[in-house]
Amino acid sequence: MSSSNEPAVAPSATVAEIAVALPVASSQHELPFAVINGEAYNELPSDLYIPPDALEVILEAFEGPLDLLLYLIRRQNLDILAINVADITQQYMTYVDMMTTMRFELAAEYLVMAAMLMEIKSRMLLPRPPAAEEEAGEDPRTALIRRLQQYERFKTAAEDMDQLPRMGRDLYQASADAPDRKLTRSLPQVDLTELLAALADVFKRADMFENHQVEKERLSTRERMIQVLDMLSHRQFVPFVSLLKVEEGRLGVIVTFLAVLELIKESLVELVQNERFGQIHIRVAGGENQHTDTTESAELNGQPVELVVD
Amino acid sequence: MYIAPELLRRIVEGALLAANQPLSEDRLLSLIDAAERPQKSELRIALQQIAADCSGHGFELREVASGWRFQVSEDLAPWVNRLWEEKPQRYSRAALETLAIIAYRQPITRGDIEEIRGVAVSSQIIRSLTERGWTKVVGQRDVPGKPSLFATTRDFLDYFNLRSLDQLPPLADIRDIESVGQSLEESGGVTTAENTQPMAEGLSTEPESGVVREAEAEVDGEVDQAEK
Amino acid sequence: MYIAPELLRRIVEGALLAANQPLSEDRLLSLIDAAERPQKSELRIALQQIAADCSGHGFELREVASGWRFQVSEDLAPWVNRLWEEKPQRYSRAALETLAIIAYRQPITRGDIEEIRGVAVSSQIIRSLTERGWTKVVGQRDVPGKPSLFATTRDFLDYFNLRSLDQLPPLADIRDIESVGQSLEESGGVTTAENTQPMAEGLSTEPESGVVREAEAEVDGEVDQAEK
Repeated sequence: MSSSNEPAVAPSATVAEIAVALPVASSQHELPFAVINGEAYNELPSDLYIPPDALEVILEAFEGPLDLLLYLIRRQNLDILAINVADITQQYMTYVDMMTTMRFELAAEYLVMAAMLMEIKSRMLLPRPPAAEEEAGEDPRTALIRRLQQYERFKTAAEDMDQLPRMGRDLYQASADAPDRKLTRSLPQVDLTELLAALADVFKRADMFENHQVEKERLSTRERMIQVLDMLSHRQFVPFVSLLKVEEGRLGVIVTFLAVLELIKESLVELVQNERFGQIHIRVAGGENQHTDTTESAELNGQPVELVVD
Repeated sequence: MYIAPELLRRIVEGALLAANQPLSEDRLLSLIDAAERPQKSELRIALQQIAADCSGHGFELREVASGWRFQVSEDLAPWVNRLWEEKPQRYSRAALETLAIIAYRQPITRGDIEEIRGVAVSSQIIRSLTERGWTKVVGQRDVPGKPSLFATTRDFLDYFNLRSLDQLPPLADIRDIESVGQSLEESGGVTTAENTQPMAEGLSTEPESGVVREAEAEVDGEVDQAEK
Repeated sequence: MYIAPELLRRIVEGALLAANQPLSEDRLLSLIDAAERPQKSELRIALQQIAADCSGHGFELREVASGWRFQVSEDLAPWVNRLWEEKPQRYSRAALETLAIIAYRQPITRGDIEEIRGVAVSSQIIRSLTERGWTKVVGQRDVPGKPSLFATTRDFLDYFNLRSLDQLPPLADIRDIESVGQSLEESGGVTTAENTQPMAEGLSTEPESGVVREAEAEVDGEVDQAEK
């Protein structure tokens, strides 16, 4: 074959050139496989190298038999409604043959379409009695046209959709840093009953381990203990009598006294007396490590001597 | 008692920018204490004003299916795109066609899609559209095999910058099959593919031709069907 | 030759809003073709103008360590943060137990609490109660290690609407949880912050009217709901 002497043609041919060249003839007769430099080929030259990938690309460019048919119709600048079934069938078959020749794994749909085209073609060639025509119902060609039209409108819709501005390609969500969430974090809400239930649970649990006797607490004493500690946290020495408030009456004095006793018992405070029958001062326990401080302030208060009463 | 209009505008702006996703009008209103919460009409006025304020800026306010969002203006894409190394994802024709068929013909089964496309639809395509959050199964058709019915999602509309399905480009019309005989005589009749482009353009400006109106009617019918 | 100032402003706005992270000035300039790329000084002018344009809006332009970014104005946090409003958090059982033990046994060390509860008390719990302003350190016990002594605060009393710790139900009653509700009723309804106000008012004005009783019933209802 002469073409074998023109190595430049096929190997260097671009995919597009092959695609255009392949179905070029619309002759009713033997359809050449390809026309290269005006020369028609009816079969693949045995020594012609078309990279299999290239052909696959061409064939994969078609989204099925309807797409291929549409392509063939458009190539002839024809309206779908004006297709010449015989022509199109022939061209279609050329493609299908080519796919087979290339051992391209042919989707079954292509063969179904081929059969349908053949059927339409044969029906149009064979004259039928008018009665039979009525029974036949819809013209198979009409059905094919309808499918082609249907497919084409969605094919176009897909193309249109691809043109729509799209997030991440043409548009971006505009965002800015949100305010610090800590600014408005809502705090847990607690109901007093919840708190008491939690405490009751603790007791229940504790009861399981030990037969602990929980005495009736004097909360007022506890509270007074905290008040005393609070007072001491600001000053080193506080005169004991200053804790006793006349307006609280006898009960208040007792509560304070009990609170101080309890604090002493728990080694939280110490009583300090600088001389016999002198004023009793109270201070936070463990003042030794703040000894200098304590002494200084004591000196400032005019109580240089300290006596620890346990 | 209503919140001051200026504060309302600022809250809406702040919320839309902080949210990083569209917010519905109800959601926006829910940010304001019931005692001060304005009417929806006041919110709309605020939104209009915000939209107007965007003019001349690099962003705009847009209503899409799931609400309002600020978005970067489309004409800035050439520059803004350089922020990212990767090119935005492209979708295969098969995927786009499948998506388009679902969008215009929902709810629809895979079999229906295959019928229209003339080829099998790979599960891979269906899966990736679903994973992307663009399509979802909305039920089963009551026929043997109970095939799943697919529909598009709100995210799909958001992604394509649409408020509702009827904002999709109109489907080309199908000419009456009865005219086939006639058309056979005519040569080089106007093809459907050729007239779709002007249609899309026509919609964005003024639908003046009869063709466009036909197309719109067609689409409305389709979408109505889809919504049922 | 430089890009037009208005376009530059729009590109910067668009890029900063799209980027979702701060962008440095170099990065911003890199978005523009070298041929049109302005001087940094021009970019700064653009940034200044953008910042100025933000005034009165719900967002502002800020320069942070890694560059420029838009951020939602902080004064809008009360509204904008509702976008993420979580269900009000709840304190863990361990936290409630710890708080209750501190309330009844103050001043108390962490070790004491652990002994009563039979399990370790995490620092996290102590910290959160202190941050909440309900507990405080009132001293150290004079034993090796000088453990902190915890007590409840005035805020704690205020929150639970107690005048003093005396108003807490006696421990003995709490041992029998069934009686808790009762003892609360006896002590004059010292339950939650919400319910005492109306009650107190009702009582101080018309202690005998049916209105008061209605109010009480309603309050009880609220408390029940809150408990669920």
